[in-house]
Amino acid sequence: MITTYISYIFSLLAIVFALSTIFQRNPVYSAASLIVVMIALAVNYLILNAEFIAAIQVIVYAGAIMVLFVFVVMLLNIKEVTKKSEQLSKGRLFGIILSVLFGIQLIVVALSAKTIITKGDILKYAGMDSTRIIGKVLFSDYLLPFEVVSIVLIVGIIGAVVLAKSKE
Amino acid sequence: MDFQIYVGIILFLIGTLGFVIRRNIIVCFMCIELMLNSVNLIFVTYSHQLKSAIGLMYAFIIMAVAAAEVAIGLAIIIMIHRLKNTVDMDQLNILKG
Amino acid sequence: MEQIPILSIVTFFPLIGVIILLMIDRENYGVQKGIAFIVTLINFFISLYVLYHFKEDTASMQFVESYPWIEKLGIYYFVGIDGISVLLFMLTTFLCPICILCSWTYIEKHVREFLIAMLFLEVGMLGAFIALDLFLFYIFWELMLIPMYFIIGVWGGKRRIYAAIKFVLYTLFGSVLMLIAILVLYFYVGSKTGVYTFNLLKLYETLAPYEVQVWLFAAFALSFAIKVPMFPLHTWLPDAHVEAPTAGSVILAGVLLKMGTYGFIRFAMGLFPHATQAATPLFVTLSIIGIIYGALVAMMQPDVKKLVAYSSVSHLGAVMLGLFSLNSQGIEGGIYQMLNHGLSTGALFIMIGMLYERRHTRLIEDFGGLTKAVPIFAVFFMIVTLSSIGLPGLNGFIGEFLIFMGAFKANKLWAVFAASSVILSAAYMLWMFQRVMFGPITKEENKNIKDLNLREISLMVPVILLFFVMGIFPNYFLNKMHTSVNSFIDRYNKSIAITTSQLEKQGIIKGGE
Amino acid sequence: MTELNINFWTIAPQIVLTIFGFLLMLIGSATRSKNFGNLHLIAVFGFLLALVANIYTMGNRQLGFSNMVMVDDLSTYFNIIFFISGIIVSFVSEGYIDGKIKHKGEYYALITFSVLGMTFISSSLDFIMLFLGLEIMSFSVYVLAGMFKKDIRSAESALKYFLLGSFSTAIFLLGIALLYGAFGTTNFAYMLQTYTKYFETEKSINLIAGSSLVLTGIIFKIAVVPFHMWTPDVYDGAPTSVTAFMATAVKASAFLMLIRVYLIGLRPLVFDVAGVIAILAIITMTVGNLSALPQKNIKRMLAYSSIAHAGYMLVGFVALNQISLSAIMFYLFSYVFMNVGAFTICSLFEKEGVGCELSDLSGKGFKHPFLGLMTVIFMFSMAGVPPTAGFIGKFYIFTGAIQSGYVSLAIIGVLNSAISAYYYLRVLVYMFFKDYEGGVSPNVLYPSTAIGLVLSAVGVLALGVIPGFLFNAATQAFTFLF
Amino acid sequence: MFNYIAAIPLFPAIGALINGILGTRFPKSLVHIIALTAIGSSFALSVKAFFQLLSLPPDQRIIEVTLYQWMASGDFSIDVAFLLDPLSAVMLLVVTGVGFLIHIYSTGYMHHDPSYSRFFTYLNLFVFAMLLLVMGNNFLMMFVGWEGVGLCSYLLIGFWFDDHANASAGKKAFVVNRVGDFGFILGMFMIFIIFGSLKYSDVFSRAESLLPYGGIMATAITLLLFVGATGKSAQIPLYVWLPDAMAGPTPVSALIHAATMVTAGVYMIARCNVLYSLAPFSLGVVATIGALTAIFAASMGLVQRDIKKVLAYSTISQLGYMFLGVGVAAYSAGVFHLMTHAFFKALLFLGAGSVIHAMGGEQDIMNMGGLRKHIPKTFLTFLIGTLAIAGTPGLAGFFSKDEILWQAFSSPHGHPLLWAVAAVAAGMTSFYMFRLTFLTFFGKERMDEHTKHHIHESPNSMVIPLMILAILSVLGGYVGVPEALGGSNHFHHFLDPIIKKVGKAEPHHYSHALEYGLMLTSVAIAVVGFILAYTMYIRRPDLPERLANNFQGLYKLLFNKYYVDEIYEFIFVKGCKNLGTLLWLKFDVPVIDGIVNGVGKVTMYLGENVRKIQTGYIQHYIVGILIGVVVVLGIFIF
Repeated sequence: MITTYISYIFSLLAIVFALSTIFQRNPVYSAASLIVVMIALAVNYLILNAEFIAAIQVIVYAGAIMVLFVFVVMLLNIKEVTKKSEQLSKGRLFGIILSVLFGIQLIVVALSAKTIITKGDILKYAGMDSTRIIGKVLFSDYLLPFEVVSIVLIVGIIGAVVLAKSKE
Repeated sequence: MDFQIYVGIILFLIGTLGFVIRRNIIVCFMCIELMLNSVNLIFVTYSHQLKSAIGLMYAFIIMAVAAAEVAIGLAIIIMIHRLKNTVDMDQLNILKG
Repeated sequence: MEQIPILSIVTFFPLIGVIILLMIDRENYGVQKGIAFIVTLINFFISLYVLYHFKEDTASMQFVESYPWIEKLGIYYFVGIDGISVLLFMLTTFLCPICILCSWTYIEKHVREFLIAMLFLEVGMLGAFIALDLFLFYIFWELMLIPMYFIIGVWGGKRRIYAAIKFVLYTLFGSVLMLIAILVLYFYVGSKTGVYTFNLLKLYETLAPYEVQVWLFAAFALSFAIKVPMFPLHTWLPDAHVEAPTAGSVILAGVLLKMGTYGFIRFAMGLFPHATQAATPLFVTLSIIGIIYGALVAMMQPDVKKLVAYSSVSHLGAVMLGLFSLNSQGIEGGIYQMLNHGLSTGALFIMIGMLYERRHTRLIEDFGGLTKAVPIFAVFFMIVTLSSIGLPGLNGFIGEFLIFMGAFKANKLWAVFAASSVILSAAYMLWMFQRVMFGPITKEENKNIKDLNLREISLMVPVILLFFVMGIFPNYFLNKMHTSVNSFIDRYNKSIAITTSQLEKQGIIKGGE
Repeated sequence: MTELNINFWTIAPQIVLTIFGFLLMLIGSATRSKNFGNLHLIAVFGFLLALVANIYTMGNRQLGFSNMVMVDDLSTYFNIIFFISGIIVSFVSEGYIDGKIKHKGEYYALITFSVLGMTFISSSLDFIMLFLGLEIMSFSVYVLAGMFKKDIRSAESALKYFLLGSFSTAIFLLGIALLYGAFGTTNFAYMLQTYTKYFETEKSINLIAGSSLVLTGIIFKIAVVPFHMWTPDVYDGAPTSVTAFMATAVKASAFLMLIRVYLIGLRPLVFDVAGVIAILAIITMTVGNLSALPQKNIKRMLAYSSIAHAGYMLVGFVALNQISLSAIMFYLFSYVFMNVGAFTICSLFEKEGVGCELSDLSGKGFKHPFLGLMTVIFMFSMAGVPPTAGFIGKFYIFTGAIQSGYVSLAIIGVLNSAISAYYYLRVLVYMFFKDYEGGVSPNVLYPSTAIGLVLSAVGVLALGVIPGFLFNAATQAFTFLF
Repeated sequence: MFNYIAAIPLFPAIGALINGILGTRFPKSLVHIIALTAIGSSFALSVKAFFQLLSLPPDQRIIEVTLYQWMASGDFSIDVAFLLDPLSAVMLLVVTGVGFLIHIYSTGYMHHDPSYSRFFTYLNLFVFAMLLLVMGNNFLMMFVGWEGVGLCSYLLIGFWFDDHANASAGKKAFVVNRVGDFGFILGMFMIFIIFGSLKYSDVFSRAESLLPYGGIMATAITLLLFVGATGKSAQIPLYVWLPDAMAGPTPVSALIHAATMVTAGVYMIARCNVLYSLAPFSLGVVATIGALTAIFAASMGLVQRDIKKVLAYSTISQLGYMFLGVGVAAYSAGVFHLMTHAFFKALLFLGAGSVIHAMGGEQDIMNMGGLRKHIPKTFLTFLIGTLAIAGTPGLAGFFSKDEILWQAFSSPHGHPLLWAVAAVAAGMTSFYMFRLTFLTFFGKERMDEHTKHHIHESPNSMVIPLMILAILSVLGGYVGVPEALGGSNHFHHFLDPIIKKVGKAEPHHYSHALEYGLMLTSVAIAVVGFILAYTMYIRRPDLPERLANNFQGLYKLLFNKYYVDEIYEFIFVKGCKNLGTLLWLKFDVPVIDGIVNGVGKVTMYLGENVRKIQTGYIQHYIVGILIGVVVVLGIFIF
């Protein structure tokens, strides 16, 4: 039961900091809030028996990716722009309404969704913990995606190099 | 049904909302990360619920992809900043009409 | 017996000219023109083979060629010719060398490109007349647009761009709907018979029910009516004619407009007899309005070319009236009038072009008393004018007479209204002629314009001769049509009988009254 | 499933492309200072090899990598589209990017990787592969769009594409997540089985919501209205050769996704989807055409027109019969030729940083007859006038639509195509009808660009005159559905 | 086998062809040799044909020559074929005979004209067309000739096209004729619908069985054909072109607008006598129109000042007589008058031409006077013509006119009122013809000195035809001396075979005494006319002016031809032009083309607005995507 409460707490934390992310004036604070969200999610992953995911969530996401964000924010020395134009705020208002509508739809979906299948393939790996399972699956059924991810990363690297390189 | 699904959806919604209201490109980009995270949460939750490993695979791969995405995205932002000295989205409307 | 694919040879022969032209030095205009002329002339002579070997006693398609093209959809390269199309086919091959001759000096820039466009145009036009596969027909039908678009747009007058775009878009709007109708018919017939085909002759055999026919007919008719052009879809024509260079106008009036009327008889009316019957009042009304309206508007035009353009509206209205009379006089008269209009209006445009080359104006008020300065021109112009107003002994009369007779047979009132065009056409043409050619020479520039040179005379003479031949010995031409037209009418009547009985069965029409 | 089911033949073209991608990067960086001018040939060679490999795998349906990939006629034919697009784009790129982009090796590598991503999409039998292929392709194109680093338009284009693309990817992923929740799997084959097992009577809302979110992700790539708004800006700002690539190969892959997802994985839902797409198709082609009408910038005009073309192709999807689906494939094929050609023409007349205005073309048609002729061919093909591939493509599409009884859709389609004729022909108006006023002469026509143009033109005309073989092949590819 | 009859029209055609193509290169003598040979041969052959016909028994006097099938379509077919029967033989003789004389005359009259060859081309062409008209064996051939003569008339009226007035007159003639042709062609169609053929023999032989007497079809056919006749023969309401047609060279006026072409309508009605006899109502219309035209035109002729105009109105008036004749079913009387009229009216016109020639182109009779001393031969022949037309007993005009008057009175279709109108018209004729003669040849010489100095008698080539015609005008009547005057009326008997007696109306039987009485009355009226003219123009030359002043309104009305031209101009010409302008500028351009262009503009406008959505702001695009997502999702889940 305690896990449930922890889960609640961290979920709430995630939501609060998510809101903080989008409402912070300073991008650095936003980034920091996002890190909190990610860590809170990592806790949830733990509770959902996904230890490995929780780990890389912290390492890759909260660690590497967000650091990159903060680094760029600092590098560019970005300050929040305050100027506002009338036309845009109308557009934004419309956008807000729409995203709320979208959210309502999603929540309706989630509320009325019924999970029919309860016996997934995980049963094949009965007794293993999730990390092992991930390892098993990743190098059997998900071998090709796993390899292909490397190409995604290569493309990312090329992109970063090509675009961000300032002097030829 | 695990409640984390709702959390995921709310986070996704917040990401969307953030993208809509913020003009700072980097913050918007963060919102996208937030959305990806929320999707990850949903995947993991479903994986837990369905006793299926596939959700975990997705979470894993999405993270990798997100990393690449961040690399490219930040590079583009740097490029923009270098050319325009701003990260305000509203300043970027040369292309229109 | 394996016969030579003469129709394809004639149709695609101009492409040889295109290839030769592409290999020639860009600046060598004389040789280019010569080649184009010779190619089209040879093509005309080759096409005489078709005329010579054409059998008058059969209504079936002749010189048929059929090769699978897109078998999956039942599309064939299927061509053939019958009494309805053979003369139009010949008209095309006849007019093309003349057009090239008449643009000998008119076209000053991009000569080679112009000639290539003309040759392509010939391919498109010939193809459209021989195509018996709906898809193939549509291809050629659209194919004609491209060179014509360029001919108007590149070598045209001041408002050429507007005119060219208007021409293409207007035509395109009509034809795309026809494409849909073709497809609907294709699937309808396919689902009925199990044979999916675009073969016109096969499609003739299966009649769609009345409700389907009406829509399909509407789509076909819209497309063709724009091309004809029927009132009130005619406004592209004056613009296109006025702006097009002489050869363009000649081809436009001579052949392209005939595509519309030809399309009506071959496709719209042939495929959808019952809808034709139902639509007859509408089309006849529009034709008659067109006849009178075109004439009245033509009368007041300040620009000779525009005048002739509106007169085309009037003439083509008569053709349509003939076709919709749906008796042999009307239809044969209609076809005959297509030829006449092609020749006489074509000749009018040629002559106006000659004037334009000399004076760089087409406004009637800029002329006057030209007969004194250019007597030979005057004679030709007079004959052409007379042919256009349907003087007996010249070609125009035969067509008009048969049309009015056919119309009279169908409904007396139609003929009464339509025949009023004999008065109006005389009025506007002769008035124009008077203002251009008669009276004192008021403008200094008109005094010294040159009379026709040998080239111009030699290009007019065959046309003029043909006027007389067609006026005095029309039977030679009419004989070629009889069997086909009669079989068309037979089929039409039979189909009407069939569909009527079907409808009676369904209780849509009450029979026995 | 303990035994690994690995079938390397199923990813043979991908392997070739990966190798060539790296090779291009290596050679590119090695020769950067020497301004090596034949990288595009290497790329072309790579694509040709991949094409050979692809054709080699043609034939029976093959599964590989634990049902992650499936190679069938559909995928191989679509791969051919991608490769041809890659080849022609590579040909025409060299002249365009020469001197403007230093990272030529990366440029070609990215195109290669992008095509690689597409090939993964085409042979994917699992959402994960689809997603990865999509991301490889998208990331490459994001970068390619921003390759003109000095050009703010290029940068803006890249940013817009990137942000909006990522946003839609997120939605796409959410959709996959929901589907996963419904099915417990993301493999198309298993999804079908599960569906017949559980959802035949009552569709789960997860399933429906997931499929619609996936749909939005896909039609974002297709640029369906209202998801189209990135298209004109991105196409306009990106380097023109990249735009050509985006408008053809990327669009083709998006259609492929649509077909793959909704005709295999979510097949039972396809009729619902088609109903929605019918409406979207109408809006898409109309908005695309209407917006293209007043454009003065050719590139932008072509961008809008590509939206309209997507609308026509969607009609083919709506009709959902063998003819109409084959028609989509045929259309995409012909679209590769004519659109790459058109964008290349545009690139040749482009002024740096401004793009290609209609007025720049005044009288150029006769001044530069080769380009003029090419423009004529491409524009008429785009407008759908015979005897070009564009016409045949539209013909097939509408044939299919009518076969399924969507006459009104077909009518709207053809009327739209008539509207579109206006702006296509306006290009010719400027090129041929206006008088030559001097002005900027076109950029140097590299031999490779000329080859690319000729290839495109030949493709357009060949498909226009003898469309049968390709159409037969296309129908062949869809036989599995019927 | 080629029959020589077919050669009759062919000769002029060949003549026209040769002169037309090569005439400008030929010397003038060669030109007229060709033209004269052509028409001369025609004339010779016509005479031969006439005698061949005479040699046959009366009921077999029909020779048909078919050349080839002209056109065929469905159940319609028509041949190019010629018919020689008494009626066409008479017409042949008149056309080729008078035509030949006028050709000769023209060699003198047109000698100085630069367009000499053109003139003869047209003349030959005209004869060709006229011969087709009279020789065709079917309605269509007649129509071909009908239109052909119209064309030649057009060309010849506008012969001196330098002046717009001439060209306009030609155009007017053609267009007005076309109005008539419009009726004619419809009449033909109706005939075809009923008879299935346009051949005379088919139509006339079956007319009685297919058309009920007095039925609507017969009436419609005949009235429609009569519309054609009113155009060609210048009857009310389509007579307006003929006075203007005087713009052409005078020989043309003589040949076309007096002797031959304008009588085509009479010929046509005579030819279709069976049909007309079946339609008594139409006959009534024809007769009434004829009588009205006769008096109406005559009244206009009273005050004209142009020598040719007077003759033109006289022609109209005389044509009215002819129609009156045929309108009371006295077909042979009509044709008889046609023939005699051809002689004396040709004579008068040629005489007038001679006067004009002598006066150097002056046509206003107020500027003439006293010419009899200068050009005596012309004067003499002109006087004979005047006497003939005025109906002086013993001359040609007397017999034919009186026959018509008598028939108008006595025929079953006649009416005393018709007779009275015609008799008054005869008086007017007498008046204005003598007025003309007196003003031209008598009294003071009112021309200026320069003209006077140049007055000379015309060359022989002009005078000889005058003389021949004068002789014919004197003697021509004797072929048809009525029985009442002791003649045997050869002419009527000759024409009898072609005139079928149909209908129920029995002819009244009047005594010869009544006939004499009427004859005397009409002569008396003519004499009154003469005396009036003599009084006014010889004895009291100031009288006309005073009269004109006293009755200014009437005078002006007459002088301006009842303003009919103006009314027509206003209603038809202006009406058409205004309608045309209206349709063009107020309908075609703004409405029809406006809609077309409007569609384009609206589309463009939509495009301009749709593209405004594309603001360039990323967040707007996101909104777009969100709209899409929400809508798609909404559609699916609800």
